[in-house]
Amino acid sequence: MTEASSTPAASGRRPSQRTPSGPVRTAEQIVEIVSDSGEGAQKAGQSFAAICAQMGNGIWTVEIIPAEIKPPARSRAGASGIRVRFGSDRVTNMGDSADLVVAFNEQVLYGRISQDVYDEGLVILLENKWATDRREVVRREYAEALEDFDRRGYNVIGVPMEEECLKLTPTPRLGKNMFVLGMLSAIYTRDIDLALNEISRVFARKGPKVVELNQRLIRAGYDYAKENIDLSFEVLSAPREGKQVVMNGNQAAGLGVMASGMEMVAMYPITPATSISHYLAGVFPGVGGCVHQAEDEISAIGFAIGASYAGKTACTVTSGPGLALKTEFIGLAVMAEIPLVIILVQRGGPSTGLPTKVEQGELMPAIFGSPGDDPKIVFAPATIEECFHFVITARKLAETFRTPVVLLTDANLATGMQPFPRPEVKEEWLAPPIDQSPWDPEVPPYDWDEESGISPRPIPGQRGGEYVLTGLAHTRGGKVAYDPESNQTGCEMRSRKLAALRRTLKPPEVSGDPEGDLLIVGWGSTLGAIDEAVVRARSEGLRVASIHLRFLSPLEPGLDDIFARFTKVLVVEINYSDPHNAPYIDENTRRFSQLAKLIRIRTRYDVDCWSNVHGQPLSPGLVYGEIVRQIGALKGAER
Amino acid sequence: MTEASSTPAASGRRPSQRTPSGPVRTAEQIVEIVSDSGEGAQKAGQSFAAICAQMGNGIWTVEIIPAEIKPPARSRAGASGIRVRFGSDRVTNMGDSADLVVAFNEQVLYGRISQDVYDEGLVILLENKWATDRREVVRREYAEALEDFDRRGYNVIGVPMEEECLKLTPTPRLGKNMFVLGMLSAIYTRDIDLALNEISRVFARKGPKVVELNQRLIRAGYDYAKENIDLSFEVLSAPREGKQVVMNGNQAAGLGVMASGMEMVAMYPITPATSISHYLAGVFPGVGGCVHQAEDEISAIGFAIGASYAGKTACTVTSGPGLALKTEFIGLAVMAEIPLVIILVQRGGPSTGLPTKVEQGELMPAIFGSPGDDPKIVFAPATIEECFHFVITARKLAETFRTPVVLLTDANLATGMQPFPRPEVKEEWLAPPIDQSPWDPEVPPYDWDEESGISPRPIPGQRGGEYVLTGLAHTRGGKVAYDPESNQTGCEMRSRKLAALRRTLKPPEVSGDPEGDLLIVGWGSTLGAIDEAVVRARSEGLRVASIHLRFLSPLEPGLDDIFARFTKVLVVEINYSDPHNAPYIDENTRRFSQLAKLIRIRTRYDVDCWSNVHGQPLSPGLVYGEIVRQIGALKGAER
Amino acid sequence: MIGVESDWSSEPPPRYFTLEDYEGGEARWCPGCGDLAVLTAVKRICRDEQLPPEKVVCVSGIGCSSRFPHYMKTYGFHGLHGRALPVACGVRSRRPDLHVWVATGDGDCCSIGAAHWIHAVRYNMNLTVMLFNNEIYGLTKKQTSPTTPQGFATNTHPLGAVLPPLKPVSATLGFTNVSFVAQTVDWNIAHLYATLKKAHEHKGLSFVHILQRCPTFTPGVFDDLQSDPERILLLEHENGIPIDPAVARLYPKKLVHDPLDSNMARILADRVEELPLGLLYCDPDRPGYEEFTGRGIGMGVGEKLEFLNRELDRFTI
Amino acid sequence: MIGVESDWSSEPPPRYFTLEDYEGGEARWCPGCGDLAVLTAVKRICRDEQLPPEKVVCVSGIGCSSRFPHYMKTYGFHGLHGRALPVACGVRSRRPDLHVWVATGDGDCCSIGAAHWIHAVRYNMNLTVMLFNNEIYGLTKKQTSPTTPQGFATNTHPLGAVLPPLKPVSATLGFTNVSFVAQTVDWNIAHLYATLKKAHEHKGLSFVHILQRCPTFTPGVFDDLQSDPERILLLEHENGIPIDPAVARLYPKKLVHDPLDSNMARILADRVEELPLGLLYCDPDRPGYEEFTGRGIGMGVGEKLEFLNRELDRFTI
Ligand SMILES: Cc1ncc(C[n+]2csc(CCOP(=O)(O)OP(=O)(O)O)c2C)c(N)n1
Ligand SMILES: Cc1ncc(C[n+]2csc(CCOP(=O)(O)OP(=O)(O)O)c2C)c(N)n1
Ligand code: SF4
Ligand code: SF4
Ligand SMILES: [Mg+2]
Ligand SMILES: [Mg+2]
Repeated sequence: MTEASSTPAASGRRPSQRTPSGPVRTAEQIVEIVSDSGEGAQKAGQSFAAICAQMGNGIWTVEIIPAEIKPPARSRAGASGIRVRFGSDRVTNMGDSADLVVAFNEQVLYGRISQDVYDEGLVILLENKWATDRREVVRREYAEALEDFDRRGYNVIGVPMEEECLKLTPTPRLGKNMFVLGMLSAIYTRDIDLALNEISRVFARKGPKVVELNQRLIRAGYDYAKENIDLSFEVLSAPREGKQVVMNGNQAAGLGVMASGMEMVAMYPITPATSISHYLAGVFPGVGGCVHQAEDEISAIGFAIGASYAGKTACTVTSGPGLALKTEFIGLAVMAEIPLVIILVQRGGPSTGLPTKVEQGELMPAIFGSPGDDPKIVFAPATIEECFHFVITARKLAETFRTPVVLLTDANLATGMQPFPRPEVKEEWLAPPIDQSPWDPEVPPYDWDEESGISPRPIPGQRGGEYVLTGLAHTRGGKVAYDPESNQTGCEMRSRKLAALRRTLKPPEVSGDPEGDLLIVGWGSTLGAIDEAVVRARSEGLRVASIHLRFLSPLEPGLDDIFARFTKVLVVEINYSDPHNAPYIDENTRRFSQLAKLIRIRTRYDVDCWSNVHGQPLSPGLVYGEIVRQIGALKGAER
Repeated sequence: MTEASSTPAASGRRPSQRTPSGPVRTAEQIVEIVSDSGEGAQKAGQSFAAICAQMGNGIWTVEIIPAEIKPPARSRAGASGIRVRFGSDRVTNMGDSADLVVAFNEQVLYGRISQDVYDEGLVILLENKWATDRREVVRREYAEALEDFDRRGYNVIGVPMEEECLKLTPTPRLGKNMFVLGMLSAIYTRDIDLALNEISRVFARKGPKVVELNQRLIRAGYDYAKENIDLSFEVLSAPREGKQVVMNGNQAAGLGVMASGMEMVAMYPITPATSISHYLAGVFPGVGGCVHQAEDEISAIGFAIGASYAGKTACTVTSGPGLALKTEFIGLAVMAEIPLVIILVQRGGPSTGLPTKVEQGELMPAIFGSPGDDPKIVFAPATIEECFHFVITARKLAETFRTPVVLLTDANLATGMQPFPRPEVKEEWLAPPIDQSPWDPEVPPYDWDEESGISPRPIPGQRGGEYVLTGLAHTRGGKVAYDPESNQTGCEMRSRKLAALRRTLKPPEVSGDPEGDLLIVGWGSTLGAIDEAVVRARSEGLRVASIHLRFLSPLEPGLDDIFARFTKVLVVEINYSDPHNAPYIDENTRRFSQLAKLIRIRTRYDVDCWSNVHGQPLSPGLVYGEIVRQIGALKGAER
Repeated sequence: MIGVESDWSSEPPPRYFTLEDYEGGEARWCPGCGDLAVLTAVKRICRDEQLPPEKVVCVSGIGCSSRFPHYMKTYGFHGLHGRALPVACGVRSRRPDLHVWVATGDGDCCSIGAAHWIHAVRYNMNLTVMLFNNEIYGLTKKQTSPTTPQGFATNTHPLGAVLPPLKPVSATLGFTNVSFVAQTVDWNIAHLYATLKKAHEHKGLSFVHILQRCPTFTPGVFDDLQSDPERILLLEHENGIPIDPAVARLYPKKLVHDPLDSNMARILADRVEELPLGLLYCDPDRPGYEEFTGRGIGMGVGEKLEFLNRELDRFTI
Repeated sequence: MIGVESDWSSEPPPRYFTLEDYEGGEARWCPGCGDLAVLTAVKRICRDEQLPPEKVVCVSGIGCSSRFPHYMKTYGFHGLHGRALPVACGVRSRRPDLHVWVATGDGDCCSIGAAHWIHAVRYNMNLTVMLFNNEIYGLTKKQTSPTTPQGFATNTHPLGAVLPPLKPVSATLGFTNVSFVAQTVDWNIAHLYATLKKAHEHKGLSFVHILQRCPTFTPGVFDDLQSDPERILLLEHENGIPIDPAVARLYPKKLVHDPLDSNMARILADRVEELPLGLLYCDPDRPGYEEFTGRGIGMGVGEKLEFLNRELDRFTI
């Protein structure tokens, strides 16, 4: 990742220079499309991102999702849309403030402004029909907003989107998004044919008429922008090796499920995990698999456990509240050593919390949620690509270690889109048919290896292997036992599996200075933002580095050694920690963020933490700011 | 507790001296009655303990519970009964090996032998009818056992219990236990009238005929022992101030519920919590309260939360698997700030585990189980007396801090009986009728105090206070809000309550050397065993002390200062930690016990831990052994 | 009807509540969503019955329909998915003075909350339970619900729901101690109002199955019921839902059905050709669990202290 | 009946199974506990049907009755309280070759597991579900179950259970897609055997309600049913449970009942004067969910790889 240090994208405000005779060349751009819900902003943005990716740019998308299904029109809480960050180099996160926003009305912009994602200099392409709306209140709101935007230093360019679309369709509300796609294609000198193709692919099922209309709308937008908007940028692309795919994290996880050879996903709908099953519901039969929507989360994991017990290692997908309900069954799976994959797409908590927003708040409950000792494997992908590959690993770990494996992704990875090298599917990933050959009756059902705690398992249908799985304390022979030694032995054997797995893990790679003032420790979806911030800080001479953990249980080895090389260790994550300066809060009372707790248990290093529960993906700018602040404090500067 | 150091009870093997003309005077005795289940051993033992308490002795009882409802007769797994430890001084735990056992058959003794609770020198009063059983196999088993017991150094005294009882009743199986009570009364020079009274009280409801028969059985046993058994002990009692009550922890908690003014306990049956509700079901109406048995644990806590929301702060009682199911609702109660008392009687885990046995394995899930940040109050009584008083505190804390409060007891406290000063019930404990006076509509439903996070709450019926409670992120005004600041603020306010509470807590008291080599840190039901072990070790010159934590969340203050005064800090608890010497386990991989984790998070002290998952209450002897080993290791002796 | 509840402190001047007194936050359902009609009906009933807003509690789970409490200016409890009923029962357990309305969706009640559904019906506490059946998971965007028509394509079953839909009314009629089961539709406002009013008046748990339109995710599933009056069977009885003349005119098919006839109720509930509208079953004499949970509510402190001391004496040595 | 299952590898010499081949650990129920009779019946059916022990899976929850799997020498899954049915459905989902027996108690099935009960019945997967109804919580020692008779004193209701008992058969008959509901008693071994055998043969979820004696905690609750043959109504039909002549002699009251008649089934189930014994309802043609969950089980690796590559192509830029 260190190459990134030489790219301009990494150094904060992106320099751009207008070539005398053409578009401004720039290393990257952050574009948003924001509308009322149901106006298709997301679709337009996804297509735009796909086109950028096809042209060889790095991309990252973030969906802007309102809480209601159909919030009232022109409401701040109703902002619906998408952010697309694209650049010459690989793009790994949502970036900081946007460069350009296309807005279908002025009110939804306030929804975004309250999230603090816009800065002075922002360009806004704004539907201007509101200026002449027949409702006085609307006209006034619009006028007031324009004044306010001006004060904020935004450059507003009014665009008669609806008026233009009306020339082609009587229902412009449904076509505007394509018009916008056309405009953006023009402004960012995209290949219009790519746009037209993309759209014919997307609407293929709706028939040629629909495709044609949408293509005409794209062209209209394209032409309009060329003629009327004096903005033109070029984001060159770096040459790229091999084939790439582009998808979001939930699609990647869904593909991973299929490629892992699992045949059963049992789930209960819950945002932001559900779209994994939406995706799978359509395609899973293609590999002979099945999505079971259960009556609740408890039943879903029970069903998956039943299938796993019967030899068909299964998967369940959920998020916070669902995890809470699965707690008891997860304990059973640990105790009775049932392989199982749990994909946990974290969302904002506690309780129903912020259902559509991001948080990394399910780490502690995933590891420590079940009563009694419940050692299980917990790991977390940090990129879209890892969302795919880690599922395959999860299945393998689950079966090798005969245990549930929790994969922690989050709302940011779930909906973020990014290109990555097209995976080469391996036949060995697809598990062979389950073993039904006779089992040596002399071998007990829990034939624990003394060193690793690992044991093979009999599968129903295997003659000679008949045993009764139970969640009660049991012996090596699978028999219920209440004596002190049996329970102690069982607990030790299950715990030993984590130590055995840990031995196979490598210490995390240090990204940035091999030693220095500050080490940032992160996990999960924050990888891109942290890396970018570190690169930027280093380019300014700060001695900072980062490590990014994948395995959380067991925790990756080698942390002490790495920590020892830095003056200070700072955990950065998206979950709650007490701020330093609050009333009654001091170093003795401060409640730490979740990874910080884990690390303190393991290393007793005095790690500090910096986190928030804003429900937003981390931006590199925020992390950069904290790096500067922390190193400043270390250097004795103002705190 | 330091006075205990001067009593012989605290110094391990108890000295006893036979006065020339009478019973042997001894500071304490450990007696067990062991039988097949259904033979009434527990009832006899409880009565015996009550009599001892009435005579001014300190007592502690431990129930011996088989896993099956009615295990087969004469089976090792079927051992059912009770241990009674009684002494001149206060008795705080089950002690080490027994002094005398009354056994209804020889097989059940093996159930106890496997738990490692007997030593050489044990006296066994054994039903001897098996010697002449008509089944050859029984006769052989009996003879073999006698030989074996002899090899083990036990002194067996055969007693024709059934034969003697047959003289009085045609169903001796139901009367033997009273005969045993009589024998024990004789051997331990108990006041026979106390026994007769106790039994007439216990059987009062069954009518005078039953009482009379049982009294005759007691007399028969008494007379038999006087004539035939050459054992006579006297356990003098220390003078005691004021009235005392004697009960087990679940009864104490149930009484606490009533005395706290709570009117509703919603529960679902689960061992070992259920007996709280059994007790309450009978008496709760006496204070106008109600036990609601719900259809499951989720519904139980939901019901309690509904009652709490409506102003009647309620309680739910459960154990491990039930806690797992309540996880989601606990998160809601934290998020929406609903006062609620959760009594968690911990049992052996993980999963269904060891349902009737003790473990302190629900600490981490109680604190960290719910997704997102869920600061709640968690504290643990360490004595039967505290089981009573802490419930009253719990209700108060729940309402003051507007939050769920978890009270962690365990299977050891649940069934252990101990005398303590009769509480003086205070009118102020019984909450006043709920406030239904108008609410100032200007005051929002979450009017957080900036310093403490505390806010008053409107209760349905209060005019002007109408608000909608929600588990979604919300503002001070109770309105759903998805913006970054609202969620951050809500989380901070809820977290602040813990810091505010912590300020009111005192550092734990150090029991033993104020500074020295080893500090033991414990919590919950292990208090008595740890204290006794420390006293014994100190009496042998070891520089050891202990602290015993009540508040786990927030953790009690002042730990660093105390730790600094000792060379080593060792957490002792009953839950899982990796043993030091297992394959692949080293200081980097070792998984710590639960309180050790909490302390490492808080203090980063290199605390060691010593724990097991034997499902047994800690014995002072085991703790003592570990103290010796640890201090030996510190002194460079063999490890 | 203006009146003062006996448990409401009668302060002068007597309060008169208008619809506005029950207006909570602006309703945020999709245009055309049937939830709005139910909200309006409940507000009207509160007004017509002059229920003091502070004495009304709306309890819900999670779902589009469960946003209901936010739009009332009364007390409300927007809890967990599937768990409206336990909370509502708990609220009533010691507060017989509160009027409790429960809003629950077909997923909320019949899927994740199904155990509570059975048992709350059996507890028969005084609640008005409104099952908003839009035959889909609305809030999470179109997954199959237990009541989704077989073959209807959803995001989790793109080739169509696999199983025949669960019938909430048929199932409820099989639960022990059921005391009130009615069926109505969001689009007939008069019938909806009359049904909910009757339900509110019923002492015990009144279960009202409301067919609720979701134009966003199940557009058209009720089209034939809306367009063809022959598909509706209007239940009439003196103990049934009072029928507005306009409603009577609208639906030609009518049946006199005695709500005490549970057997006929089940036959009607299973009917596929027509949808029976009205009160299928009502037994006002079923035992209510509040009799049990509410005992001793008013007990005085003195009595409690005395009992506690007696109880402690029992343990005293 | 000796036979080789088509999915069982036919290795020579053919195996013949005796009762001992199904004998698991020594049963640890109380003397006189009705669970033992059911265990014996199931073992006999396995033997008579010559089910290879490795192809049999007994799934249970937690409770006395849920110890069932431990006493069979087959595969077994003694899981969580209330959760036998989800696990059993999962086992069947991709393993149509396994014979799955489910043992569940009245608390396990009708209280904590009630949501799964409704939905498993609707999924109608090929399971034999045995509800052991002893009208009490046995394992945890005498707490009220939903089926405890009203007024019966338990440890949680020392003054007697408060509510009328839930009727498992009546409720089940109201669940959508129910395909087999029978009722029998532990003390009539012939009828018990015949009922479980019929249930095992049924393709789909067969729900067998077994009145089960618990001499320890509910002694006597079935006394009148045991002592007074007039309290039993024996259901007869050519599609019903085959009736042993001895059983026929025992019970004078008989009724010819067509198991396809769901309406009559519900009337019978509600009957209080007599207990209907036999097959109340059976529709062999209800759709089974395994049709859906089992699709593609045998798909080859090549086909899968090809599909995966096609799918990746769709995302390739
Ligand atoms: C424990 C839990 N599981 C899942 C969800 C996600 N969820 C929210 S609402 C809902 C279903 C809503 O459907 P329904 O109950 O029919 O209500 P509707 O939206 O249709 O009114 C689901 C699955 C959740 N919030 N909590
Ligand atoms: C989640 C959970 N809650 C409660 C329990 C305790 N528990 C075990 S069995 C049981 C009830 C048993 O009654 P039933 O299902 O009727 O079976 P029976 O023992 O009567 O055969 C209960 C409440 C548990 N093991 N797990
Ligand atoms: S999605 Fe359906 S149920 Fe939800 S608000 Fe919109 S129309 Fe109503
Ligand atoms: S308690 Fe009852 S159900 Fe349980 S084993 Fe004993 S007799 Fe059987
Ligand atoms: Mg719905
Ligand atoms: Mg039972």
